[in-house]
Formats: sequence, structure tokens, C-alpha cells
Amino acid sequence: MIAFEMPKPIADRREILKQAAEGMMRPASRYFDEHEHEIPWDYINVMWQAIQVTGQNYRPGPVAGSGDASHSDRPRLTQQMLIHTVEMLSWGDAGIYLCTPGSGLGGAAIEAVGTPGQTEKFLKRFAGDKPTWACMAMTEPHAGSDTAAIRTRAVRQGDGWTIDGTKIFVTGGHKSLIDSNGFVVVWATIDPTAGRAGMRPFVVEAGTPGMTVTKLEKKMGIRASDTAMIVFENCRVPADNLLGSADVATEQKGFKGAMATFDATRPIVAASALGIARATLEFVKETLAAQGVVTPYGVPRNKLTAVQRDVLEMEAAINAAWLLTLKATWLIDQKRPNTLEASMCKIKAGEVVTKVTQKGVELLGPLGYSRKLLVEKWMRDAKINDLFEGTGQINRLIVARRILGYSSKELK
Amino acid sequence: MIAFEMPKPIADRREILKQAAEGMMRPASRYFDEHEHEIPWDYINVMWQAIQVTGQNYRPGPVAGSGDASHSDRPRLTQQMLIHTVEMLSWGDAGIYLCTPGSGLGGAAIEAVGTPGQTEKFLKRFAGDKPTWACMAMTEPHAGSDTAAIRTRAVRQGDGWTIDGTKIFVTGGHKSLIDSNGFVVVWATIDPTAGRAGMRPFVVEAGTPGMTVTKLEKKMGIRASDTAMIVFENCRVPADNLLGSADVATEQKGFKGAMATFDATRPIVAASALGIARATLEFVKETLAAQGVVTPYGVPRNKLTAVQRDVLEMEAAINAAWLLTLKATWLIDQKRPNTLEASMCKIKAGEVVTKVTQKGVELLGPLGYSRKLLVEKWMRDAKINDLFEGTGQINRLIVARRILGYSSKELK
Amino acid sequence: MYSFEPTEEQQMLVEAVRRFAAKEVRDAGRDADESGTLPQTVIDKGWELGILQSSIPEEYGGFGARSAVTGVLAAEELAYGDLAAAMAILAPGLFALPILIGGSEAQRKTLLPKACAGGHFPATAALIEPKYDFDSAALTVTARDDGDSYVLDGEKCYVPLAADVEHLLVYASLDGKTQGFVVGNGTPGMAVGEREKNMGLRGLPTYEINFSQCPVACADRLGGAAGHDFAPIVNASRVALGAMAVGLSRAAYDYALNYAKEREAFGEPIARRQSIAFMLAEMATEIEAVRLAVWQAAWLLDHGRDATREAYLAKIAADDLALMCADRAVQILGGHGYIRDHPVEMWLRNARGFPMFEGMAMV
Amino acid sequence: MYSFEPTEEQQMLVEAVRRFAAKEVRDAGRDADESGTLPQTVIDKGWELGILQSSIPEEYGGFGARSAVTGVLAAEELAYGDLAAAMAILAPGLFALPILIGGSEAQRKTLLPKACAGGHFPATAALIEPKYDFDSAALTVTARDDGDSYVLDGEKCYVPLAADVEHLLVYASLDGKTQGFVVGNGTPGMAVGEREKNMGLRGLPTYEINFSQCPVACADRLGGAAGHDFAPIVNASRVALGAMAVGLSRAAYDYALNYAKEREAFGEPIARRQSIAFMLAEMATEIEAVRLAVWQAAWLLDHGRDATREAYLAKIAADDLALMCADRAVQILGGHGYIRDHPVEMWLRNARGFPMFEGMAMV
Repeated sequence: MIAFEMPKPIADRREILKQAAEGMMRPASRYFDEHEHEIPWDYINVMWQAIQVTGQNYRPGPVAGSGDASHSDRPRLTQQMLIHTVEMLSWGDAGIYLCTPGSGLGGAAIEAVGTPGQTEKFLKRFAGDKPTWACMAMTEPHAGSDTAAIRTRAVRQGDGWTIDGTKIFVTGGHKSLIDSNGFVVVWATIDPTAGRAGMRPFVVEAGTPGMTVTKLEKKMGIRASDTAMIVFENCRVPADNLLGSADVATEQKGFKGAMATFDATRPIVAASALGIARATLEFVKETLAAQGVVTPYGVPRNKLTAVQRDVLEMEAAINAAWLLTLKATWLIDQKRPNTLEASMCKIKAGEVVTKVTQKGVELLGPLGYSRKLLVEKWMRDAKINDLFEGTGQINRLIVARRILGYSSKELK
Repeated sequence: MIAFEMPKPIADRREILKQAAEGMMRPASRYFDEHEHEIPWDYINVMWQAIQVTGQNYRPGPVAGSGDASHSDRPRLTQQMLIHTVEMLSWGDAGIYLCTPGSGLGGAAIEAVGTPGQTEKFLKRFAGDKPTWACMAMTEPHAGSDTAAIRTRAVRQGDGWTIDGTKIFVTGGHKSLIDSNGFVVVWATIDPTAGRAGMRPFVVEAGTPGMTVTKLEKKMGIRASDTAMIVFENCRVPADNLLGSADVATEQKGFKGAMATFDATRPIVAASALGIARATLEFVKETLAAQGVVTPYGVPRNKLTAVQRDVLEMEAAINAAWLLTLKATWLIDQKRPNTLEASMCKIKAGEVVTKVTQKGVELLGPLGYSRKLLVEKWMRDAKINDLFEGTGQINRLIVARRILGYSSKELK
Repeated sequence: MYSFEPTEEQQMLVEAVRRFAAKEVRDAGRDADESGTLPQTVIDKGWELGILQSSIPEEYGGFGARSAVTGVLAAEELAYGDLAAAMAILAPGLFALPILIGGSEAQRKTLLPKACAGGHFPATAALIEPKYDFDSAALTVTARDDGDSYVLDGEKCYVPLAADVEHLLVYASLDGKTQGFVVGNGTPGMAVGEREKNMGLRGLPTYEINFSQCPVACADRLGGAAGHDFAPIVNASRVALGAMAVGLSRAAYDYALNYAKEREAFGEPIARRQSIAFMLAEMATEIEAVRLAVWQAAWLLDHGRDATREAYLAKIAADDLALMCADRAVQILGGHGYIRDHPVEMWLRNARGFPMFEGMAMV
Repeated sequence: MYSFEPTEEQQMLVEAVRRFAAKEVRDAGRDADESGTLPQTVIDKGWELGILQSSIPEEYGGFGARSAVTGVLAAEELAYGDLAAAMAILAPGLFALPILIGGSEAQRKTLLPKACAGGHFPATAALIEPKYDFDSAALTVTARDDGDSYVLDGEKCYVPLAADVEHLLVYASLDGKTQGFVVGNGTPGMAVGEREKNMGLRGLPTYEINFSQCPVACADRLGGAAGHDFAPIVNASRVALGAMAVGLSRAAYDYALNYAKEREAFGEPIARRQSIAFMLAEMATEIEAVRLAVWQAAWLLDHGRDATREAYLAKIAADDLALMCADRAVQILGGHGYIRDHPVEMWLRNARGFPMFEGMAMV
């Protein structure tokens, strides 16, 4: 039965998060935007405690919903809860939200393809006292969307692997490896001749010799979030740090697992985008309303002012994008495939937040362009959502292949 | 020296044409839209006389400017005059404009690659008493933009050629072959293994046995214009009706000539598009002004009504597109290459007229959607300009290859 | 709870409508665009699907309960077949559903059983007026209370089937508020004009109606003396039109997608070019997003909540969606898209009307 | 006659500016976006190109004649290098050119020779006000005629270089008409605020200025007692800003094009994908179209005709162009576009300001 009633647990959580967003994030937004790479410890510590208390790690990942098993008669809400959380935190501040501690993408990879022993070994640190992070390293300087072109090598040596290569755009790399005793899941090839079949994820823990965080990127927005370059030089890890099998011929599950992770993470990025978009819309409406400009629903287009029409179109786009995102996660909670919807909501939300925030700056005129207000920051924060976890172009490719029934060879 | 002064001969011509457009075309617009395939003889006869009197055949084509030779100290204006003419006639009615008699694309092909004898033989009919047309047949049912995939065959038999195949979307095919003693220039391959190198244009005159006009397309708009299907079955023409050489190995000029024709015809299509766009803009502005809605220049966007902003954006787009079109023809008159600009102005004008006319219908609300006014017709007429003479996609491909320096193999 | 899954019953209805619409309605709609006339058999068959009847409770002669969600599912499918046919088939609802929503008990008891009794019920509603900035909340057709009756004056347009119906619901401004009035066709002071000629919807007969001192009995004001709230009616109309826009968009998308996979250029299907493939991907994405917005608004209506915001937002998104999809479908077909052998040019003509369509469909 | 060919002299100027802007200005501009400070050497070098000086006739100390067409050619090139730097270099023109256009003979004779006499002339103009719907034809800063002088009151913002200049041209509403007033920096009643922090233009110091009972001598009204027509001034400003938007757009386009040809994915340059290639083709097309619109408006100015329509239309088209090109450049660079190692993210921040930039450049 089609239904659009926000479940009570989600509504309750949202209420709490809204207070956190208003009380902790918004007041800190400008500071951490102006002080790039400073770390919002107040927020982090509060969130870490909250996570420990509720037992709800909010990390993304297809298997993150195990906490639901106890009341299996009710519909699973894990992913839906997650995107509401992310949306509200991003409404607060998208850069600070990205600093939220937890096992994140790195943890998701371990849960997806690790053994129980590996899960125990690597994830138990997230039950500790200190805020801890984990991250994922995929992109290389010469290989962005083209994940099969990865050059980082892992070579079997004795009882372990030696990793060499350079990774960029590792979100939270610094926090995982320098600011906490976390780890990075790094993708490397164990057989450069095998293409994707040769790719494997390896866990590299903080402090491992041969691994260096060499650079923190300076970015247009989300400046509170660290985006690291990590260099591996003769970096040795134990054999057990390989996630999945070392046999190239028989196994491709590892890579497919990583790709499947996108089905869960893309809606999360979409939700983050839409949190920023909603923040902008609400702020623009409030600011205009304070000057007597209201945007009523129901007035025909040809009777609106230009500003009103812009605002209403922003609102309509956000609403539709949100529903698409919601559906993409509802499918996960229903244990149904959602690859198509995940890419769709990412396309739509990435585009919507870009337009909405760009328009938001324009609608406020000289005020919108000033750093006195946050709208200009939201515009800068927004754009990343159209770029990471697959650019708009990559996601269009994915959608197009699905709807046309084309392979990646047939539609390049 | 950069200059934007309309030359007096053009201004004078425009004034006359405007009267023709207002007096002859607009009053007939609705009738010929509702009576598809009826022929606007009144318009045709007047135009034929005017052309005979002034000696100015307005047909497109890179060599059509020979009339200028007499006053070669002045800047050549032929193509610029032409697009102003086309713009104004299309402002009158784009469907009726397409019925204007003359040698058109067929004549242009002969002038481009024909011998003096061929020119004399085929073109002298355009100095006669009766309105006469010529047309060009390129597209086939299975081959649109992909001109190299043409299947119509021409086989040398004795002292002539035998042509077999089916052509569609021949603009003015009926008028050239049934309503007048004109001809069609048909593209056929003399060697199917040779690709484009095997393609040749042949002149097939009205009345030639084996050639039949089998269908007039029913179209969304430009209903006064005939768009014919022509079937060639064992259609024999004299050897002299081949334009260019019969030697596949050494000659590709024929095809290149046809392609070069586009450099001249694309700005003409753009001009036609912009005539429709201007008609729409002016009508919308007048209609709104009658209801007290004016669109002043200089008011900031955030202070406009939605309708005002739409109108001003329409106007800005038309103006910019027109200047691009003007430049593309000015280059021809300057005897400079204009392939890039020709495709650019076609892209821009095709898009502009589509959006402007679609918006025009919306801006007038229930009135705009009614056939009581012409705006809905202009919207239907407009769309062809984004489709023929290369769709927006094909022209983007051309522009992209040029700016990137890519061959047609490198960018498909 | 959130759910994006129709009930089994709804799925069965959708299937039934789809089977009927995808071929029969579509073919009839294309022909009617040329001929101006929809075959009565198609309208009758559409009526027999029972979409309206099953929205009306048994006590009023129907066999179900109104569900806007079910309504939009059906409306999308019908419009996937053909927009003009969908509007014609559903036109009786323009009259019956507002009576169900806003009518007095007496009006419901009198009029609804008639609507459900037999074949395609000859009724419609008149809302749109010939103004560029037509606003259903600020009508120029007025109703004046002269004590004994209401007197209607002014001009309506785009009234579906007006010449052939027996009953009309006419919306007019009464003291600045939009109110409905039940008017029998042929009432003195009411003149149905010539059939309108429009860019699209050529298969759907629509008419102007002129009201000049046209009297309506006091009892025939929708909701009786107390009148009614116009909001749930106009919201239900926006939701229905939104669903139809989604249906038309999906038709254009499907058609273009299949064409692009079959049509070859430069040695392979044009769908293998990113410019074409991405257009299709964007169409698919937008269709899904807007569909959900329509569902959401319908769900609010079904739960008796104020759907003004969501219905409006869904409608404006759907208006744009339909134009975008139809225009791109024409573009993808290239020159063939401009020829009336293919339906896409008709869809473009039909789609362009959505921003001004108001009150021409109802769920 | 139509012509799209600059004179040889203009081409030489364009070449000179381009040589200077493409590398030196660009590098300095990128650094200044981080540091907040443009090197004085770059500003001086830009000044020494003589763009302003050659716009002022010899009788007023210059060595040429104003040509808006020449001005837009130069402005496009400078902004191709960097927008903030271009505005800084050309800021003296904000003061000098309106005096040339609308000043009294006395004002020209007094002030223009100063402007041309030496190095980068420390002058600017104040037009924008902190309102979402700021309108240069309806200012909230007022000038009141108190008989002996004019008295300015109200708030300005986005005044380039205000803290460091000696002379300002302040626009205020006098009886509802926008009029310029020559104000010396430090005049009592005038308070230059802290340097503004903006999303873009971080290399260009801009300031708020508060006027409270700030007196201006009657003789310092632009044009003297008779005042002046604001239209040619604001039109010249729109044309200049339009040209700068074109310059920025071209910078973004060139950068993205080169990147797309070099960056490989899936075994070949990303420029070989239609989605990328078509974006570039559209950018190239729009840049050329809008550039011509800017030229046209400038040409009208040079011929003493009313350029209100064309300047406005060119400006709104250029505003949209700049955002489109900068946003697409970021998109084409993907994640790299978001990193400040590349200039495209800065161009996006700079570009977004155009719709509200008014009176911040002048030709």
C-alpha cells in the first residue's frame, strides 16, 4: 500500500537531530569553513557518545541494518532512518556532517566481504572510548571514474602483502589514520593483467609503516571534511588484511561488492545534497518573507513574480528528488535491488542541489554573495554531491545502460 | 571595424518584405495550416514576379552571390541579404516561405559542382514565366543523418544512368516535379563499396519515367510546405545528368560540395527559425501589453514578474542567436570559412526558436493553446528547425569535432 | 510508514487499464487527433473499467470508495494510451467527484446514483477562462446571489464535451470565493459555443461557454447553502493532471527508447550515443521522481490532509516533465518525429497544454 | 554595414592584454583568491596597458578617445585572466569614465587629467546596495538638496578598493533619479566599513560604505547643477560586465577543453565522450553568441545611440553564460574541479556574482 507517513522512530530521531544541527552545527558552520582542516571536536565527541549510547552506528553499507533483526515483524527502516539522519545533519552543515565518526565506507567494505574474524579484528575499535574513523581509498590521480585503471599494486611477499601506490580524494583519510586509530580500505591490484578481476581491497591500519598521508586537499566547499592523499611505499600488511580471496581466476566478488556498496552510498549522498538544498530553500524563503515576499502554493505561473516562481520550482524539485531518494533506500530495506534508483536519485539530487543553491545565492542578490550569510557556503558545499560517488555523467551512464539493456561495452 | 549597422539595401528590402509578410502571408497562415498541402499560389505568383523583376533569385547556395560582381568595391552582402529575407518571410509564415519558388537547394548543387553546360541546361527554366522549383533528395527511410549509408543506386547503362531507390523528406519535391517543370538533385551511389567516395548527385527532371512522388508527409507544422517521398524505379537519365565525375577513385568533390552547401544553408535555416521566434516574441509582447503587462529593460531579475523575465530571456536569446547567424553569413560574404559558425548558429537558433515558441504558448495561457491565435502554429512550425539540415545533435557533433580537433572517427 | 508499492488490487486495475490503453486507446487517440472524433466504443470500454464507479460508495450507487492514489494510478495508464481519450473517458468524474467531495448529502443522493447507473455519464465541468493568467482562485465568471437564485455571468473555455453533456458543474466566483454550481445543459442564459480548435487534444471536443444572466437554483450550489471548500477539489484535479502528465511522459519516453534502440546510424543504434542515451536516462529519472510526487499528493488527499502544497508542486513539476519528455522524444526521432506517422509530435502538442490545464481531470 | 572584425589597432591591444592576462594576471588572481591580495605590480602593469588613459581625449590628459567596443575587447581579455584582477585594474574607470560621459566640462577638466597623470589612479565608484532586489534605478541611498550642498544618507556595498582610494563617485537617489556625486574619501559622514568577505572576488578588496548626513558640495554633483543622464553610464557598465562574463566563460571553457583532451578514462580522452564533447560545443556556441551581443551593445554606445535594450539583454545573457560555463567546467573536471589546485572552482564562485554585479566595471 503506497504510503507517505514518516515512521515515528524516524520523526523522533529527526527532531533530536534538528536540535543538534541548530545548536551545534549551524553556529560552527562559518568557523570551520573559514578554518579549513580544523576539526570540529565538539561535534565529533557529542556524536561519538550518542552513537555509543544508542548503539546505532549510522554508517552506510548494505549490511548496516543488522540492528533491526530483533523486531523483524516490523518493516526494516535502517536505510530510511539513515538518509533522514544524513539529510538533517547536512541541513545543519554538510562539511561537519562528513566528520561524523564511525566506520563509514571502510567498515561497510569489511562487513560486505570480510570474514567474521576480520570483522571482529577491524571493527571492534568502533566500540571504544575515542572517536574513530575508517575510510576507503579508491581514486588515483590518473583514474577517477575508471576504477578498473587502478595502478596501486599489492604483491604477495612471505606472510603478507606489500602495497605500493598513490590514492587521492580519500574522504576522512586524515581522521582515520592520523587523528584516530582507524584504518583505510585501499583498493589495489594483485594482478595488473587481470583488470577488474585482479582488484582487491586491503585493510591498512593507522600507523602501518610505509603509509603516509601526504596532502590534504584545499576544496571549494565542505572544508571541515578532510580529503586526503595517501601514499603507500613498500607498505606491508599481514595476509589477513586482504578482504576476500587471493585467487584471481575464481573470484570477482570483492569488486562487485564494492560496486554494490554504491547502491547504498549513492542515496546517502543524495540525502546529504537534499539536506543542503532544504537548508537553502528554507533560508531563502525566510529571508524573503521577512521582506514581505511570500510564495503561495496554487497561484498560476503567469501570475507569480520571478522570485516566487524560482522558489516554487526549487521546492518542487527538492520534493521530487527526496521521494526518489527515499524510494531508493526503501528498496534496500525491502531487500530489493535498487541500482537503478540509487543512480537516479544521485543524478537528480546532485543536479537539484547545484541549481537550488546557485539560485539561492542569486535570489538574495548582494546579500547572497556575501559570506555574512551561509547561502554562499551551501552553494560551495553543494557541488561536491554532483561529483563524488560517481559524477552526474557516470550515473547517467549507469541509468542509461540499465534502461537500454546495454553492457558497458555497448554504451561507453 | 566591428559594426552593427544594417546596410541600407537590406533595410529597404526588409521594409518591402515586411509589407508582403503582413499583407500576404499572415492573413493566409491559418488557412494553409488548416488545409495541408494546398498551395499558396497567390504568394508564389507574386514572389515569382518579384524575383523575375529584380533578377534576384534568393536561393541559397555559396555561389548565389554572383549578382554582386558588378559593384565589387562594396562589401558583398548576398548572404546577409538572404538571411534577412528569409528571416522576414519566416516572420510572415514559415510554411508559406518554404513554398517560395526558385532553384533552391537543387540549383545550389548544380552551381557548386556542375559544368557551365549543365548550369545552362538545368537552370534556365528559372528565368521563365511560370513559378518553378528544384529540390534536393538525400535522406532515405533508413538513413537520416548518416548520409554515407545511402542505398539509392545509380548504374551506368549505355549512354545514361539508371537510378533505383527511395528518398524521403524532400522539401518541395511535389512542387518541383508535379506542380512545375523543375527537377530534383538526387544523391545515389555509383559504387556501394566505396562509401562516401561513391556518392554522386544526379539531376532528374520532372516527368522522367520511373520517378514517382509517392507520398506527401503529414507534418506537425509548416503544413504549407510539401515534404515528399520520391521513388526511383528503373529511372533512366542521360549521362550528362551526373554532376561531377564518374570516377570513384579520383573524385570526392561532389560529396564535399554537398557538405559545403550546409555551410550556407544552416544559417538560412537559423534565420528562418529566428523569424518565427521574433514573430512569437513580438506577438506575445503586444498581447501582454494590451493587458497592461510591459517588459522594461534594465529592471533587475529579482524585481521582475515571472512573465516579464521569460519575455526578456526570450528576447536576449533571440538577439544573441541572430548575431551569431549574421556572423556566419558575413563570413561567407567575406569568402571565409564558416563551417563552425554555421553549425553554431543552427544549434543556437534551433534551440532558441523551440524554447521561445513553447514558452510563447505558455505565456498566453488558454489563449496560447488555441488555434484562434497563431502562436500555437509557430510552435509547431518552429520545431522543424531543430531537426532538418542536421539535428541539434549532428551540429553539436560538428562543432565539437572542430573545437577539439577530432576526426569523425575520434568523436562519434 | 513509507511504501512505494501499490496494493494487489491496484496493480490489477493498473494492468487492466494498461492493456486497454497501450494499444486500443493509443490507436484510437492517434486517429482522433486527425479526425477529431474518438470512437464511442473506446469511451464506453474505458467507462466500463469502472474507474469512476469504483470511486463512489455503494450508498450513492457506486461500488467502492474514492481513492486518489488508485485514481492517479489509473489516470497515468489511461494517459499513457492517449491524453484526449483519457480526459474524455474520465470527464464524468469532473462532475461526480466534486459532488462526492464537496456536495451536500442531498446532491450526492440525487446525482451520484445517476452517474453510476449506466453508460458513460454525460457530464462535465467548466473551470478555465480565456485569460493569460487564468487563476482558479480568482475567477472572472461571477455568481451573484439575487435571493431566489444565483446568476452566472462570464466566459468559460476548454470545457470538455460541453455540447453533448446533460449536466455541468460550473465554477464561478461568489463574493470572491470559487464555488461550484450544478447547471443543466441548455439552461437559459448559457450558450455553448462552437467546438474549440486547439493545438493539441484534438480528439477531445472542448467548448467555450458564455453565461449571461444564467440562473441557478439555490439548491444547486455545490454543498448547498453552505457551499463548499474549493481546495480539495482543485487539489484533486492537479493531482489527476499530474498523473496524466506522467503517463504522457512515459509514453514519449518508451516510444523514443524503442526507436533509439532500433534506429541505426553510422553502423549502430543511435541509443549507443551518449547524447541520446543520456537524454533517455534523464527522462526516466524525472518520470520516476515526478510520479512519486504525484503519489504523495494523492496519498495526502486520501488521508484527508491538506494537499495544497504537494499537489501544486507535483503539478508544476509534471507540467515541465511532459514538455521535456515530449520535446526530447521528437528530437530523438529527428525528422521522423515531426511527421504525423509517429505519435510523438502529437504528444508534444498535447504536453504543451498542461501548464494551463486546470480542472480538466479529476481523481 | 555589419562587420565582426576588430580594427588592427584593436587586435594589437587585444593581443597585448591577452599576453599579460593569460599567464601573469591568471596566476596572480589565483593566488590572490587565497591570500586576498593582488600584487601591486600586476595592477600597475595592467594600468600601464593604458586602457583607461587611451579612452580619454588629449584635452583631458589622455591620449585617445573612448570606445566602448575597444573597451569590451580589453575587458574580456583581462577577465579571461582573472575577474578580480580585471576589476581592480579597471576600477579607476568607474570614476573617470562617468565623468567623461556625464560630467560637466569643469569636472572633466579638473578630474580627468589627474586620472591620467600617473600610476593606477586611486578612485572608484559606489553603486550597489545590500538589497535582494537592488535596483540601480531606484536607490535607497538618498541625496537631499539642502540648498548649500547635497546630503547623502544610506548604505552601499561591494565598493571596490574603497579603503584605499582618494576619490569616489557615489550614486544616490535625488528626487527619485539616480545621480552621481564626487566624494573625497574621508569626507565627514562617510564611513568605509571592514573589508567584505564574499564568496568570490576574494582577490578584490570590496567594502561597505555608510553615509550619514554626508555633505557634498553642489559643484560635485556629476554634471554639475544640471546633473546627468544615468542611462549611458549604467549601460556602459552592463556592457563591461557582460564582456568580463564572456572572458571568464572563455577561460573556463578553454581550461575544461584542454583538460578533457588530456584526461583519460576507460582508455581514451574524456573529450571523446559525447556528453563531454557536447557540453563543450554548447559552451563554445554560447560564448560566441553572447560575445556578439556584448559587441553590439558597445557599438551602439559608441555611436551615441540608446543601448539600454541591447546592454541589458547582453548582460542577462552573459550572467547566465558565465554560470553555465563555470559550472560545466567544474563538472568536466569532476572531483578535480572541486579542488583549489585548479582554478575552475574559483571561476564558479566568481561567475555566480554576475547577476548582482552592477556598476563594478566600466568601459
